[in-house]
This record gives sequence, C-alpha cells and structure tokens, in this order.
Amino acid sequence: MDEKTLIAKRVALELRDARLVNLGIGLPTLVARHLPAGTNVFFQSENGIIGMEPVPEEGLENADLSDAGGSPIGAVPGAASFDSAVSFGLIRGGHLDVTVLGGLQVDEEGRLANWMVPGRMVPGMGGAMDLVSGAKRVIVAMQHSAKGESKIVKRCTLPLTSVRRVDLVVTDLAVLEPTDAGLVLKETAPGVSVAQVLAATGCELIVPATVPAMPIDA
Amino acid sequence: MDEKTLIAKRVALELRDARLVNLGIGLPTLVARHLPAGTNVFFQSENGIIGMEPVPEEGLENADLSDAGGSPIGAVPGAASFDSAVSFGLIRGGHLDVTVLGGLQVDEEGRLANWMVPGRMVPGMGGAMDLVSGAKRVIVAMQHSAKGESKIVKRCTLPLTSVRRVDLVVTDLAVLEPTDAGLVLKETAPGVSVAQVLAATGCELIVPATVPAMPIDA
Amino acid sequence: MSKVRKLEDAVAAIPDGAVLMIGGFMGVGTPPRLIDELIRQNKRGLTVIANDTARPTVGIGKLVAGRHVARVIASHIGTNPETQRQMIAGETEVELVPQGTLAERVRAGGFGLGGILTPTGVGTVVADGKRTVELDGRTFLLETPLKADFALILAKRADYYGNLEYALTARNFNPLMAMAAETVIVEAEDIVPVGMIPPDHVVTPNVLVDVLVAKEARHG
Amino acid sequence: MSKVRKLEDAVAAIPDGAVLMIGGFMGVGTPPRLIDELIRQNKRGLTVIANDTARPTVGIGKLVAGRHVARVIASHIGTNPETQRQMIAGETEVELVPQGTLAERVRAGGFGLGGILTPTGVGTVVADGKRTVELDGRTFLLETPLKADFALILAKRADYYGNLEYALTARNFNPLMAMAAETVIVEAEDIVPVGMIPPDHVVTPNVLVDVLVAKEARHG
Repeated sequence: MDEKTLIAKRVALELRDARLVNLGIGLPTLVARHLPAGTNVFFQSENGIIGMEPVPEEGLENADLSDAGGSPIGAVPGAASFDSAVSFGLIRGGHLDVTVLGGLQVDEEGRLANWMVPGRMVPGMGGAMDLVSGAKRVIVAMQHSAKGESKIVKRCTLPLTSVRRVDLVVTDLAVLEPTDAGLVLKETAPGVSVAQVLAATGCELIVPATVPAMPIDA
Repeated sequence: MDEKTLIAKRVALELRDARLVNLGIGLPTLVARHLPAGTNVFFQSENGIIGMEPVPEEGLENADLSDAGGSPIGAVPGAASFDSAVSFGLIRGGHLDVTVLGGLQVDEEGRLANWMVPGRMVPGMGGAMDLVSGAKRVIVAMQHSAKGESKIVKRCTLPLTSVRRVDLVVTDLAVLEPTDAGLVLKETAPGVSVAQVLAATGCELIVPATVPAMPIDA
Repeated sequence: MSKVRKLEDAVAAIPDGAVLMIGGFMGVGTPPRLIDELIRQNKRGLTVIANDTARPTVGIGKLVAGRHVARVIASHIGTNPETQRQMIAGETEVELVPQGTLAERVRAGGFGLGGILTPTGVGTVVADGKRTVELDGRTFLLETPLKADFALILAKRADYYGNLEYALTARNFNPLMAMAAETVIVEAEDIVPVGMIPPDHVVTPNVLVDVLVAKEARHG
Repeated sequence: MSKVRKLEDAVAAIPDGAVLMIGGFMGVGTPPRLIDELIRQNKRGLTVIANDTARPTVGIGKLVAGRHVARVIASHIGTNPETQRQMIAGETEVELVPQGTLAERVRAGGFGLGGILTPTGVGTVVADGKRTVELDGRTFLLETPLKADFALILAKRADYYGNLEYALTARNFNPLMAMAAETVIVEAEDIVPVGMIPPDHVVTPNVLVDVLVAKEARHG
C-alpha cells in the first residue's frame, strides 16, 4: 500500500460517527474511497452541496454540479444544494463534524499552516481558514516530511491557517494528537518504530509507555 | 370621503415610481386600494413574501399564506416567498423603495415614535425600527391629532422608533416634509386652511408663500 | 436510522427550563402538535425565542397563557394581552428585539458569527446597555448571537433523512432556527421518501435535523 | 416593462473602472456571455469581487488574462498562474479573503449590516490592519461589508419579472451578489413566463433584478 492510501485509510477510521464531513482537495479526497463498512456520512463540498459523490460513470458529468476545484461530481439521493453563505454557515456554525485538510506544517502547539509560502506560492486560503476555525474536529492528513525536512515543527515558519489547535494529525509515519502539553504520539504506521518517528520529527513528541500500530491491514 | 380614505389616497400618489413597498398594519393597508392607474408596485409583507394582495374571494384563504398580522392574503403571479432574514435584508439593505407606517408622534426633526406608550401599551416594535431605519423612503400616514392633542410635536415624548428622519408625513389635514430647517407645510387637505393646520399642530411649521391643496378629488 | 419519533417521545426529551426557538409568525409556521404536547407534558420555566407570542389561544400564545414560559425574546407581543399582563406584572421576563435584528441574531447563532453591526435601534431604548461601534462616521449597535437548546420547526415536507421544504409565509424564522439550536425537532405536514425533494428545493439540509414528527392529517 | 436587453446594451452600461461582483466558483455559475462581452467591449480597470479567478481560459480568468482587471477581491487565485504573476509583479492588486468571510461580507453589503464579527482569521495575516472585538472572552475580527456597482449573475431560470432559480453548485455566490449591487445584470439559461416559477422556488426575488440577458442555446 502506498503512503497516501495508508494515510487515507487511517483517516477514514475517524469518520465512523460523523454525519457531515468536508474533505480538502488532494490527499484528503482519497479518504472517501476507504470508508469502513457501516459508515454513513454525507460529504459537503464547500461550493454548495451536501451529498457529493464521484461522477458514477464517464459521460454523466453535469455542468452545474462540481466540487470546490471545479471538477464534475455526482450527488447521492437526499443531497441538498445551497448558496455560499449557507455553505460556510454550516462550516462556521459548528455543524460540520469533521474536516480533513492537507498541511504544509503543523507545530508543537497543534497549529496548522497550509495555504501560503511567501514569495513562492500565493494560492489564497479559499475555505481553509473557515474550516479550521469552525469545524467540530479538524484532522490534518499529510506526509510526515517533504524534501527531507519534517513538516512537524517546533513553530510554524509559514503563515498560520488558524490559531485554533487541530485535533489529529495523520501522516505516513504516525498519528499525533495535539494536547496542552504538546504533541502525543498515539500510533505508528505499520512497520515503523517510535525511534524512526522521532528521528523524522522536527520537535519533541510525548511518547506514552505503549504506542500501538495503526489498526490498518497492510 | 372619510379621513382615512383621504390619507390613503394621498399616500397612494407617492407610490407611482416605486417597485417594492411595505404597508404597515392598519391605516397604511388602505393605501393599496387607492393606487393610481398605471402604478406597478409589488407589496412586501415582512413575514416573508413579495407580491401580496387581498384574498380574492371568501373561501380562498390558505393557512400558509398570511400578512404580518396573521390574516389571510393572496399572492399575485410572480410572487416570491423567503425567510425572515431575507425579508429584513430587503428592508435593511435599502431594497425597499417605500414604507408606509402609522404614527403616534412625529417631531419637528421628523423623528417618529410609533411603537410604545410606556406603562400602557407595550406591543413591541415588530419590524417598525427596521423599516424606518432601512427603507429608501419613509412615509408616515396618521391622523393629525388624537383625543384633542396634536400628534405633530416639538419633541417626541414617546420612545423613538428610529433617529432617522422620515421623508413625508401625510395626515387628514396636511402633507408635511421634514427638512434640516424643520417641518415644511407642503399641502393642505381639501377645504382645510393653513391657519387650521397651524392651530392643530404642536410645533412651528415652515409655511411657503403658496401652499397647494392635496391633488385629491373630494 | 430513521429520525421519525413519536410525538410524546420527541417532546419528552425537552427538560423544564430549556431554551426553545419556535418558528412562526402570528401562529403561521408554528408547529401545532409540538406546542400542544409541551402543554400536555406540562413543561415549566421555558425560555422562548420567537417572532411573537401570537394570540392567547394560538400557537406560542397557548404556552404563555398556560404559564409554561418564564422568559420571552420576541419582536412583538401586542396581539397577546396575556403576555403583556405577565410582563407588566413581572411574572414573565420579556426582551423586545426589532424583527430584523432578531432574525440576524438567530442567524448569527447558527452561522458562527460573534455578532453583527446594525443601524436599527441606534438612539432608541433598544440601544440601552449595548455596545456601539463607529465605522466610517456611522454608528452601529453590536448585536450578539442567539442560540437555543431546541428548535421547534414546522415544515411542509420532509424526506426520511430530514431535508425540509417550507410553504409560503409559513417559512419565516423556521430555516434560521433550524441552524441555531443544539437539537432540532421538526413537525412536518408530509414525510416523503428520500429523493422526492430535489436538491435545489431543499431549504434546510438534512444534517441539521435530529427528530421528525408527523403532523396529523388536518380536519376538513 | 420587460427587463430583457440585448447582450451588447446590457454590458455597454458598465463603465471602465466599475466595481463588479461576479458569481461563480471555478467558473461554475459564472455568466459566460457577459464575461465574453466585457472582453469584446474591452472594459478596463475593473475591480472584480468573486470567489476565485478560475483558470486563465475560464470565466473570470479570461478577464484577468486579457488585462481588464485592476483589482481582485477573492478567496483563491491558486488555479490561475496569471493572476498570481500579475499580483507578484504589482500589476494587479489582489486582496485575499477567507471564503466564508467573503460570503458574509457580500451578504452584509446586501443586507444593510455595518459589519460582522468572525473568529476566522484571528491571529493570522488576515487580521493585519483589522479591528478586533472582545466579547465574552473571545476575540473576533470585525469584517466590513462589500458592495458593487454591478452584479453579473448566472441563473438557471428567470421569469419575465426577473424572479430567479439557480442550479446545484452553480448557485454559490450568485444570490448573495444579487442583493449587494446597485445594478443587477442576469444571464439566464431559460426565460419563462411569469407564474412558472412558484413563489417557494424563487431564490432571488424579481425586485432585485434590473436587466435580463438570455443565454444562448448551448452546443452539443
């Protein structure tokens, strides 16, 4: 299993009791493919729909039905569409159970940077700041490192997405939970040792006496 | 013609170029019956519809279609219904061309009191404060006096509805226009002299050299 | 998985002293069975956030007349002499809020805003004790969000998931309140299979709705 | 009395330097004929308020690529390298606004609010230069209303009066912007007789709409 699939599968386990979930563009989108049996969530697309699903087959694309990236989607029976204020009212008003977002950096205090690299990448924050500030539960799904540098850092050097502490960070090496005391190492990826995680991490981690492996079949 | 009809007919002349109009409960409601030919306005009811009209005949009342007083209404073809936030967004956002409201007092500065008599009548302001603060044009339609006392006063003794100056006051005796300098006597009712208006008014009026009679056939 | 509950059970979950938002405008859009069941179960000390208290024999007016309400936040009580009497006698606390401000405060609660700025009420008794904010030479009142423990909603149609449609002026505060309460209880005239309400006609999305109660067939 | 105008005349009323709100999300819900006509008439120095600038060959992206735009207020320009290039080169002024805040600022403009308080952006670069308000121990940003000279709207159906319906995710910012501009120009896929859109299905009421332009039949 590749690293992205591993991350997606692990994140999917967090959606068991969720009713409304928003998946960011990119890696987070993979999560929808790996929901455990019995999961019964609605996926929101922040451009204005609850109940998005992939286009069921080629040729069924509809010009008025797209995801937040502008790509064609389908909709489940019982879907609902609405304007951008309602869409973000759902997000900002605490009606969104879980948001899964990609990340550039997460720091020791559990704060996320994921929207800008000054001077190099200026995409705009889109809905990311609203999602992190407003969702009931924020899960960051990302690679542990990029270009040999850890994305788990002592303090974010990139502009923050929000000062709100995220709830869980799932990487290809570990599951980390931000707490008042710092980042707690909750799980390691199958075949990865605690020492390997620590070596790949740019800040201190709190390591409990036992750290289970992710409950994912390899 | 009775006094209320006179007032309603005079106010109706102000609606010629309006697109969206809100009529308060009571006397203002009469205005709709006296629109000049060619007037093409939509009436809003602030409980959530544009395009209200009277129930066309007995027996056609619908339990889901009422005015702001809870009484049954009809709806013209091309009507639109919406929630209370949109309804007041139309009012507060400057989309309402004219509101016609009853009054308890109007003062020299053109400020209206129409929602409360402390210790005696506590109905609540309903939509009145929003209507006076938000409509493009505010017309007060009321009797000039009540129980022998003028309702046009130097300074409102009753709680204000808004500090916004109203645009026109139409009574059974006169049409008054609030200005920076004070209340200007624009018209007198048919058969009423300027002296009669002044005698029935509780503050100074600015009286132009000529004061025409209301352009209403008696 | 169904959200449909018996009327009795749906209302039993509401404790004495709860903060309720109740839809409706002079009774139109107020869920009648839910009101009657609150009275039958003799709930006490309720806070009611609603546009008005209708008349003593209509909708929310019945709750007031039956002394189930300790506090009212509304824009209008003028058609209910009993609410006025209880207010003047100090038996029931009444906060009067301009209608548009009430709509925005409920919406702010549901939409996660910390507050809104409005010119409505500036320089009137409504401004007493409130913060004002100056912006570009204009003065605004800072009005704060309202939230509730329960919202009692009347819908025209619901599907099994809880997607809602409303009818004409019975819509009023209902969709706003469905966003602003911890638990949303809906009385629906019709409950239909999933897929019968097209996405563009859904006004309240299903994820907001917790409990559905069927409105009995109407007489006549 | 009809609001239907020729495309050319509808767009001719827009002067160089105008402030435009344009509906759409990555091009979906953006009025294509109005965009193309703005380009054909070579409007210059426009301010565009919109969710994003799509791609250089799509929707609002075409306006940016053709150098018709002096200023952009949007939540996202990441899919349009040309907007990013112009921003970094200082050729086009870009204000980035969180999407939910953008929606609320447009709504505040149309609904007559003086501003709204939001936690989104607190402690980030978005807060630079903005007022904050403390309420009940929480910190909020005070975000101000946006208004425009013109709103360019895409509707699925309009009736002759200008009542509008939208389709699925092509709705997005369109109904909000239709409230927030001095003049509202609508491109509608279908224009139908009055009475064909039931009151409960009208999303934008006719009184908000000034000009209707028919969308040509689509190829395919």
